[in-house]
Amino acid sequence: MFKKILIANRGEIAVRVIRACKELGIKTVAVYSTEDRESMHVKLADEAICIGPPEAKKSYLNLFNVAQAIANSGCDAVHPGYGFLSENPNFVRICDDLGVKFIGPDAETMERLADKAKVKAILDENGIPTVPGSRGSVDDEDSLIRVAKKIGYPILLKAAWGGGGKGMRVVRSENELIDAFRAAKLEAKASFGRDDIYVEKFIEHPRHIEVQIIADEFGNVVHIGERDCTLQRRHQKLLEESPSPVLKEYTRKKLHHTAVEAAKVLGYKNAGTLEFLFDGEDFYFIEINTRIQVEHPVSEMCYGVDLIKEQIRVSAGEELSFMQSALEPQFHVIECRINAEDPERFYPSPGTVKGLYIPGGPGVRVDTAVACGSKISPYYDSMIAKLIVRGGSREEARKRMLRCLDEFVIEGVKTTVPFFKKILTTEEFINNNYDTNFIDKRFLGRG
Amino acid sequence: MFKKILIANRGEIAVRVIRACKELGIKTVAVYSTEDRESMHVKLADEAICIGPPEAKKSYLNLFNVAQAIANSGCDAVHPGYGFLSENPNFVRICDDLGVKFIGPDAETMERLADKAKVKAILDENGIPTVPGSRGSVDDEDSLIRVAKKIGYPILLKAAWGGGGKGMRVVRSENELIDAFRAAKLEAKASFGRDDIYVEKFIEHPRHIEVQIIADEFGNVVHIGERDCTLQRRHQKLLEESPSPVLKEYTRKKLHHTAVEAAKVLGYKNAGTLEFLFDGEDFYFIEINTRIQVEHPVSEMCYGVDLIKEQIRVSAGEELSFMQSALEPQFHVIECRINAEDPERFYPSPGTVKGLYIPGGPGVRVDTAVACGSKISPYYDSMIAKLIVRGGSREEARKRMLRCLDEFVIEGVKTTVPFFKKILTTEEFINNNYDTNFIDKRFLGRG
Amino acid sequence: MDLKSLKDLMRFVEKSQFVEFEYKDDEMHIVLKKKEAFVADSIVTQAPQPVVLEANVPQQQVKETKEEEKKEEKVEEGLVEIRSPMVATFYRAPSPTSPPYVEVGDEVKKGDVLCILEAMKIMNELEAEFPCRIEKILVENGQKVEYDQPLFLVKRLD
Amino acid sequence: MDLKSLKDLMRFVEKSQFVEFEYKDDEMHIVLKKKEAFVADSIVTQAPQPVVLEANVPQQQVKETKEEEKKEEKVEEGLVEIRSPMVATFYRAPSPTSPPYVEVGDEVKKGDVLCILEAMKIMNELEAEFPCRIEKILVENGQKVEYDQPLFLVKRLD
Repeated sequence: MFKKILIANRGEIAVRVIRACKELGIKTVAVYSTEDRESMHVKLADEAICIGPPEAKKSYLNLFNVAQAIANSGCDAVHPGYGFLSENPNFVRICDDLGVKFIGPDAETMERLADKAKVKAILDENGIPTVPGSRGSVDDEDSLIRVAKKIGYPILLKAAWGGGGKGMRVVRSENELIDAFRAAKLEAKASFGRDDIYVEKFIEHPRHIEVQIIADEFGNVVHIGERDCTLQRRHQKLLEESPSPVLKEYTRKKLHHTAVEAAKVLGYKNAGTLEFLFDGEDFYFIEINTRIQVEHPVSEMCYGVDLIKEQIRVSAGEELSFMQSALEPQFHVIECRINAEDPERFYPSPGTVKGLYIPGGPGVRVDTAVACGSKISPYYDSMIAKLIVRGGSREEARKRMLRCLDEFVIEGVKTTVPFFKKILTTEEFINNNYDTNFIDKRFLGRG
Repeated sequence: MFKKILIANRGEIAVRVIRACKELGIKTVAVYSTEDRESMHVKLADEAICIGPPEAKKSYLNLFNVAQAIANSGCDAVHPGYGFLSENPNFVRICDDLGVKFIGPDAETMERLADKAKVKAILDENGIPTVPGSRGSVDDEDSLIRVAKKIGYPILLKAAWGGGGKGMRVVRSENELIDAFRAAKLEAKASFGRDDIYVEKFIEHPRHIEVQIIADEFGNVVHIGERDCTLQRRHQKLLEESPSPVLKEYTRKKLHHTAVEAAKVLGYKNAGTLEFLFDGEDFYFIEINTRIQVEHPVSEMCYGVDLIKEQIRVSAGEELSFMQSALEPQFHVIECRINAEDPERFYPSPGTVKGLYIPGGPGVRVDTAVACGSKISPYYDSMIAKLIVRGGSREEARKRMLRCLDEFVIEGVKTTVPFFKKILTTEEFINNNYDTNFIDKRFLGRG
Repeated sequence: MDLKSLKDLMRFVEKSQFVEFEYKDDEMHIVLKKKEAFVADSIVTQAPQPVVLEANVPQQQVKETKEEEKKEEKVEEGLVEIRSPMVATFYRAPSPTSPPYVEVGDEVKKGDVLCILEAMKIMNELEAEFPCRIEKILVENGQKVEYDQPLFLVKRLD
Repeated sequence: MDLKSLKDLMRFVEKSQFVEFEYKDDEMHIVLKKKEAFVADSIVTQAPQPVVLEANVPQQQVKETKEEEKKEEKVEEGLVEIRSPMVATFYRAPSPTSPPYVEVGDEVKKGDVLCILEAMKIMNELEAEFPCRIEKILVENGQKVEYDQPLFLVKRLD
């Protein structure tokens, strides 16, 4: 097992990884920008190294400084968390060069799976259902027109190297097509540095359902069930739950099986997530995320496992500590991402947390790096806490979540707590009668 | 189901009950002393009624004011929590008179089971193993000498109507006997108003193990496993865990069966706890507690149930929502009672909580009524939080507890957090090699 | 005002204990502040006249009243609140057909009955602990009241 | 009021204990405040001399330095810290056998090399951004340093 792990991240995920390390008896090294001197992850780690000024580009994304911090710290492994350098194959290679284990897939796998169009093509060939679309990215406008016609409108243009809704366009007819293609290319280039675009059939009313998997070095691949992340605002996940309330048992089993098969086809190792769209009848693979995700606690609480510890064990060369047959969902679990935002207009609301009461009691988990007096910085992501609850049924979990949202007091910054109270009491949420467009349509007036 | 429940208590247990009510969609009424105006239970409840000045006798124990608050509130049920009026049969009768359901056993049962000597005698007759001792209380000194000789020294004198170590004396030889008897009688009279004393064989190195049961009005009685509460300081529980790490599977099953049998013999309804001593070979019934207990979350987390909700449902006349066969321990769970005390000398340490960081993350539950800025009053119990963790094994739970104790920040008052760090790293705790005298001997220098 | 006069004034103020002095003419507006007036926002302790804010009610209630509560209340000088010593229902008269014990403006002697507090079917007469004039009746007839709830605002007459 | 009178008044106020003086004519509005009038609001701003506490280091570092950090540091007047612009290993000399670039007491010109910062096997020479005298070397030869860590305490000579 590792002796010392450097966590190349900040905020709640850095705290989460430090907790897992402490429980495994592994020393921890935090890295931080000058903005984060007083942050919780710095306080909780055994050591801390300042890696740059507040701007993420000059600190948490600064390969040079993070690498030297790894060298200086004497750590034997690095946990990247999510975001920042977590999906950067160059960072994985640097870790390799430094003789330090990167906790995640190897550089080759990460790089290979970053090309979403290619991954789709490979899985398609192996009988994994994917959304109908182009084989790989489309280079010229003539082929685009041909491919779009063959798939049938509406279609979706997507950045092959992208994510988070950037470089994405819905096209409903051929006369919108070329303009949308050019705009998507520009946006993809600006956001991800590469402008490859591929085409997919646009599913009008999809549920977004993903499967958590974890694989060791011995060829064992298990799934830890699915998470339903349909509740999104402008392609950003807001609320996740498990099990998905819309899957029939037969479809659920087939989905799990498909995800494990896909992970095997792709030769994936460590924790990863396979994302699918579900149109009410069938599911279609869309992409694989080669890192731990924000919403991993949903699966942890539902199945009673510790994914971060398991990631660390698997990276240290151990076999998975559980078999598929031992994993059964024990509860219904819901997670809300609490952001420091104006709940009406969703502007970030940085500031200092003056009053704080964090909900507790039975079946409640809160992952946060925020304490009374913490500064919420404008430099980083506005998510300040993940509130996760379990219940014996979805309805019990929903009521517990409402109870917790009522209890939650965060003074000094505006948060999305009131917004979640509204969502959780809508008839659509209660009856599972919504798709990924629900929030945008209902609360933002967007088609 | 009830429409509105009045919680005749304060602090974390009042918050705990309010949480359960909110999740069941039941309105809540808090009662509070003038000292508790700003308390969490007052803030979280739908309504709140002031019932007197700070002294508990004039407020939380003031039958007259609590009763009138029940009448004024228009509630249809009362939850007594633990302590205060929770074991007072007169309070139950008052609730009956007011046409309001008392959430707990009926007055007759409560009164009958309060006579510990008599309960022991009844169970003894029904084949339930009890600690060898007198049949009921001993009235005169001549019978006492005779009984003591028959049982064999060392013996234990206990107050029939008592609890919490008051009116209790260990006697090692006949020449100490009469002095100890008179002292115990005086103490019992002062503490409980009645001076009946009974005699038990004194077990030198006992483990204190109790079984949680819950029974509905239809004759269903189930146990929710055992809790090992061996770690005590001067007969006050400090740390509880489940499953007990010293029971073999066969003994554990027998203990559970015995507890359910005893509850049936005693005609018990609602949630209750049967306490046993375990001498390494056999277990002996000592008493039954006719209320929810401080440490109930240990069983909740271990078995994935909600005891407070179940109590409420059963009181409302519903059948138990789970069967015995559905209840299996899923985790190893440990609870630490965090007191506002000087950790060296155990004096209460009232004050204002200035800084607060409550541990979180996977497998952690915190029950507390304390927030940043809360006042810890000298008028009431010094317990300010219950920290409960689960793990896949006892060792994982122990390490997680240590991780949480490291994270826990409470500024402004002294707490027992550092004391628990010491206990949890002793060789005795790690190897389960201790009895109920461990803390007193090891940390307080008491024989 | 000429310079000499102004200096004279300033010398006068300098030697004084005032740390702030404000003066407006025509309208005659004077403000004088000693340094104590600025110590750490202690509005409560620096109140020029210690107004009796506590309720003066039967039993041991006064000493139970907490500092924090005093701040919340805005009771005029010389007026005190009479608070409920129990959880109860408040009645202004001994029976629905009787006239109220007291009305606003009434002056009552020590020992006069002010109202009935009904609790657990027992009618408790609340008596005045001191002579006073009723300035305001703060609760409605038949209203449920909690412990420490203000019932009357009165002016002490002793 | 003529200039002479105004100067006179200013001198007068300067010598006095008043820390604030306000005067309006026609309507006659005067405000006089001693320093005690400001206690509680502003302990920090009442520091007698604003000491330059910021480190003056290469690149864009000065503007990154945060208010909170300034308070923590106790740097003498006129002295500034030169901080590390990267995570690195600190070397005083280009090789183990070479003499150190600088010693305490040395005066260096703008552009003179102060030390080597080795990061990812690249030797980075840290140059002085301004002429200064080395007052203290704050880290050991071969020591690992983090971003923003003070390396030298120097006296500016410009």
